[in-house]
Amino acid sequence: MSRISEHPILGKKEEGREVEFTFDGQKMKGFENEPIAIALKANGVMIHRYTKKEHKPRGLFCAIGRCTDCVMVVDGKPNIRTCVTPLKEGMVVNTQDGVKAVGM
Amino acid sequence: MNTVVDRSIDIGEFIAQPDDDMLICRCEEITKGEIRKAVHDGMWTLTEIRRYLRTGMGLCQGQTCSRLVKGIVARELGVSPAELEPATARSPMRPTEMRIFGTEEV
Amino acid sequence: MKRYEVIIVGAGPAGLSAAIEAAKKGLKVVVFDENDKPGGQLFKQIHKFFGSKEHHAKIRGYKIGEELLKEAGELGVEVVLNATVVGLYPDKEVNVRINDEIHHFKGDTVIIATGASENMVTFPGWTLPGVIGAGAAQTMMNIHGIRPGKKILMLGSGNVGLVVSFQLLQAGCEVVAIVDAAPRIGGYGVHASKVSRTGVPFYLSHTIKQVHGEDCVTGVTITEVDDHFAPIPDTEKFFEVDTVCMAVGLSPMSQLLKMAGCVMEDNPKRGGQVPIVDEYGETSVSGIFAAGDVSGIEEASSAMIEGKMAGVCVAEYLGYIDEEEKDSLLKVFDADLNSLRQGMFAPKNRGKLIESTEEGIEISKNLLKKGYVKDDEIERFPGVVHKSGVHPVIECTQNIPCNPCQDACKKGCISTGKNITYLPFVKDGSECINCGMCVASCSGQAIFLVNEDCGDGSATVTLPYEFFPLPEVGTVGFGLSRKGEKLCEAEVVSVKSVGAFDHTNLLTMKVPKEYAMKARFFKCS
Amino acid sequence: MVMENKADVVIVGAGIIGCAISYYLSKRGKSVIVLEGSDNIGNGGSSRNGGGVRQSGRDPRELPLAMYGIKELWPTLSEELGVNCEYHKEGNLRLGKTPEHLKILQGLTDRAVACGLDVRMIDSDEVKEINPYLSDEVIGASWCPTDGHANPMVTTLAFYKKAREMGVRFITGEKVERLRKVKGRLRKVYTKENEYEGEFVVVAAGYESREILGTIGVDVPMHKELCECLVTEAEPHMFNQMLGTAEADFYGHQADHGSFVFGGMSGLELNNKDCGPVNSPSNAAITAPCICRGIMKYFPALEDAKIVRTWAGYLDICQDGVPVLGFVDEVPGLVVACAFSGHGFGIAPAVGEQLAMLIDEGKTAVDISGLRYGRFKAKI
Repeated sequence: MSRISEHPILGKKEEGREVEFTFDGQKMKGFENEPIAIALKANGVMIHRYTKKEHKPRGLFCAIGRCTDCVMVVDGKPNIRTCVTPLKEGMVVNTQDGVKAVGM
Repeated sequence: MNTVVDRSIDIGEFIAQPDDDMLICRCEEITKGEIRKAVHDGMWTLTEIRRYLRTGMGLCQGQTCSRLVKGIVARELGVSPAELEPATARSPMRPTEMRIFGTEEV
Repeated sequence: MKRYEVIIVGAGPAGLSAAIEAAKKGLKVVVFDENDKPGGQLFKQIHKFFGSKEHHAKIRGYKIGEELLKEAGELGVEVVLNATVVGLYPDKEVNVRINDEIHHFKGDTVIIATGASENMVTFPGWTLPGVIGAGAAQTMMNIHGIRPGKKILMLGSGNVGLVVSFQLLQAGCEVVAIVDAAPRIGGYGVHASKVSRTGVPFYLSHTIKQVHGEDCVTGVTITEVDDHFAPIPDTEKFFEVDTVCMAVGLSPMSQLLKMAGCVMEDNPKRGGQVPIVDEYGETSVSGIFAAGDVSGIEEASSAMIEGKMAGVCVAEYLGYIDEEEKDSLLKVFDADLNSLRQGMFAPKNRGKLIESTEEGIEISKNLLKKGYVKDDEIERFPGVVHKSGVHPVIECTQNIPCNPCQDACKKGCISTGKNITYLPFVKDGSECINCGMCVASCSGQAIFLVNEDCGDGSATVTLPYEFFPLPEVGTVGFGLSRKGEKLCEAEVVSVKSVGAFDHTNLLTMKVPKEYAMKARFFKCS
Repeated sequence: MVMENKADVVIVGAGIIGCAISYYLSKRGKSVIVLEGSDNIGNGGSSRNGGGVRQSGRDPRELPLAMYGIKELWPTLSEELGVNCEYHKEGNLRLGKTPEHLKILQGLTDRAVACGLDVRMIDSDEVKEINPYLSDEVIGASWCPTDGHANPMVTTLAFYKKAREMGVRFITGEKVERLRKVKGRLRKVYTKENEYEGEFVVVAAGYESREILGTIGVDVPMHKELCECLVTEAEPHMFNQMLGTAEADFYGHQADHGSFVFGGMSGLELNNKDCGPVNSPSNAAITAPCICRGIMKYFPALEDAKIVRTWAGYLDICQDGVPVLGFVDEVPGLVVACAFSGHGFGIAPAVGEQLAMLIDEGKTAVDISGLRYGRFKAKI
């Protein structure tokens, strides 16, 4: 488990409500309003997308919405910066392939 | 800057390097070799490189690669990176949906 | 169109400080920030800051952020979050995305305090998932409470690389190595030492040859480089890691200023593209100011002072204070800023090899190369003294502008002398009462309380300990050297955690007396 | 080494027009020097336009050039220059939503047909067949199947690259201050530090041509207007047509890259505040949002497309809306190519090729007589 249950300086983190979302059709759990990328990380997901030209895997890189490497298809919309987009109940998150969802 | 630059000055031949396949612009997937080659095609400014190859024109608008591209172009031209004028900054500073960009509160 | 007297872009240390100062003078202030939380990078800074009282020394970054926010709120500053400034147009028109709309605002003045973005370097495999920026690591663990990885290699030995490495350890990650192509450690020696003593090795004059993995990082190979940064054959070392973290410097995020038509320059000393500003931050466009990292990479502490300066200038620009008042305020801020810009890490010394301290003591070469001061080198520094009974041993060996230790000791045992950058020393004839305040207040975690001879063949060493789990009294483990190597058996004899220590626990271990001046960390067996 | 500052032809301006002329001249064996005032090749309208390669909607005086270019030059241009210019000849739709719109479109269509262009009015069903992503509110369009688009930045730089390879000397940061006649013929071009000499001097410097030509007593009646463009993130491929509307709300296309490039104006341009230098004007805060609204009226499907960049550029608008091209009788040696009025990109290869021919042979294959300098007269 990669979540830090208790931190020596920051103590225990106040988490939001636990919500369910799907990643590539698979049900996963995360905390409401945390970035989608963090919920994915907690579930062990590393690959967010494959690039258009070279079809190479990419994941979280800057984590603050600047580099746009972590974009995915969220609720059908491509190029969503998952590191700054809050997770909501029932969200449908898909690995992005080029500019579409994988398999689309 | 406006300094007089004769684009026919000899900057030497393009010589392949072992790391030419290194990806530099992560968004548009442009390699070091493509950037170096573009310099030999006559693209001597960062603006020309960007228009010719699309480096820094992807989703992140050059946040990650502009400094790297600058270094490569400067080395190829034999000048200091500080001499190269960076490409213009353009709004919007973050990708913005058309629906939102078109909804104004003046 | 809605108009503000001052629009501030960025609610980090510079922006908030500017807002506070301007609001104090009666201006109507708005601060826009694209993030959902204010404070910029301050909330990721969980270490104690350097400096003196005026610079919020020995306070952790995130607490400074909380203080600034509280003060701004009390003064009626409007902080608008999730507000992305998409453009700065002619006539100081600011377009801001708020929710699903673009709002147009005009500012009589505008202060740009957008901070910096991280630099990156390339190596084969640098685009693989698992290669991340140091800022990303901080965001993940200190904001979102998640570990960036299990086993991590850090590239970069500047303060960011060192501080983030320590934070990774605090978050429960393993840091397998800190690597830097430079021949010397770039950050403060004390930051390096606190990482080193936990056992993290430093590889200076090394670079990443390749990051391995198909879908994500599975390992990394580093190689030694020569004076021209060319790889030396047959010096490769492999580490099995799942994460590679890059901390290779910052660049000013100055795009808005460029868009607004401010005259810019490429200034390597300031970290890249910066606006040309006067000494108080006004750009070439009248009424547009820049403060903090956006006008030159420095520390959060200096960003806060630059912010205050811009706030005062804006107040004068709009007639809320007269020039005389402005000048007298700026004089104070100038002095604060100058005291921060002293010492061997001052901006003016960037890139210089400094071989001896201001006191004329030779700097530890091992510290610069390996991250720790060797046993035979430590004795030459003024804070390292031998006395009977418990006494402080101050392993502060570089001139940095910092003095909380001298304020911490109620008995007046410690002094930095007349200059804030001088190395602290233990005053003759002073009496240590073993209260531990000096240990907890040292932002560099460089002070230890040592009883070199307890009379039974043992010694005790009290050290700052900011990790979980906190060992209990009676735990037997090992005393580690400054390099992080097992030296001897050690037993925890006391663990103190009081509010005044602010999460810096004081762990006292008992070691054989020959290790009193050698054992500097405790590790459970 | 002191370079000889003499050539057969000196061209002022390294936009797509200057670059194209230099390439075709060099193909004809002429030596050429191109002087560019800014630091970048193609820094004006050449890299700021929407990329249309159109014949429809053109004035009859410039239509022959447009048709010639599309027939003879564009299809093989990428191959010829060795760079993919992303040319697509898959039609231009000019859209209408109201009967008034259709009236405007019908007028344009009638005029083009009279000049021999294959363009016709189509109904909403046919529009949907060509481009299924358009709003249901579109009731008709004019359709010119041989129109298209290309990448203006790359095309400009491709002409430059090829011309440079062939020996054309390009000098950037070399702002021309003055032209001078020597012994009855325009020969000399002065910059701040240097002078250049040619048998012919071509002025192709966009709006700045006016000031430069003024130094030799030639005045082209034109003004500048700020036009803006925006580009979205890459999207899945949708269509290859060039698009416009009867009311000129926007124009644009989807590039090979996947991004949409659209241009337009706010309507306040004529009297808007000066947005700064010709080579790097700033955007007006209200224009790009206005273009977005224009697009969404016709393309609701694009409302979630994210805009990554906007930019502005000046159009060099001629009094009568068509360029000034060719010799100026009263100043032997002078060739003018300016005042393209916002539609120079599509005809650039044809202009380059024909002006090179004019300089070399004294005549053109395509009739450009309606575009000559001497055409401007008072209204009564």
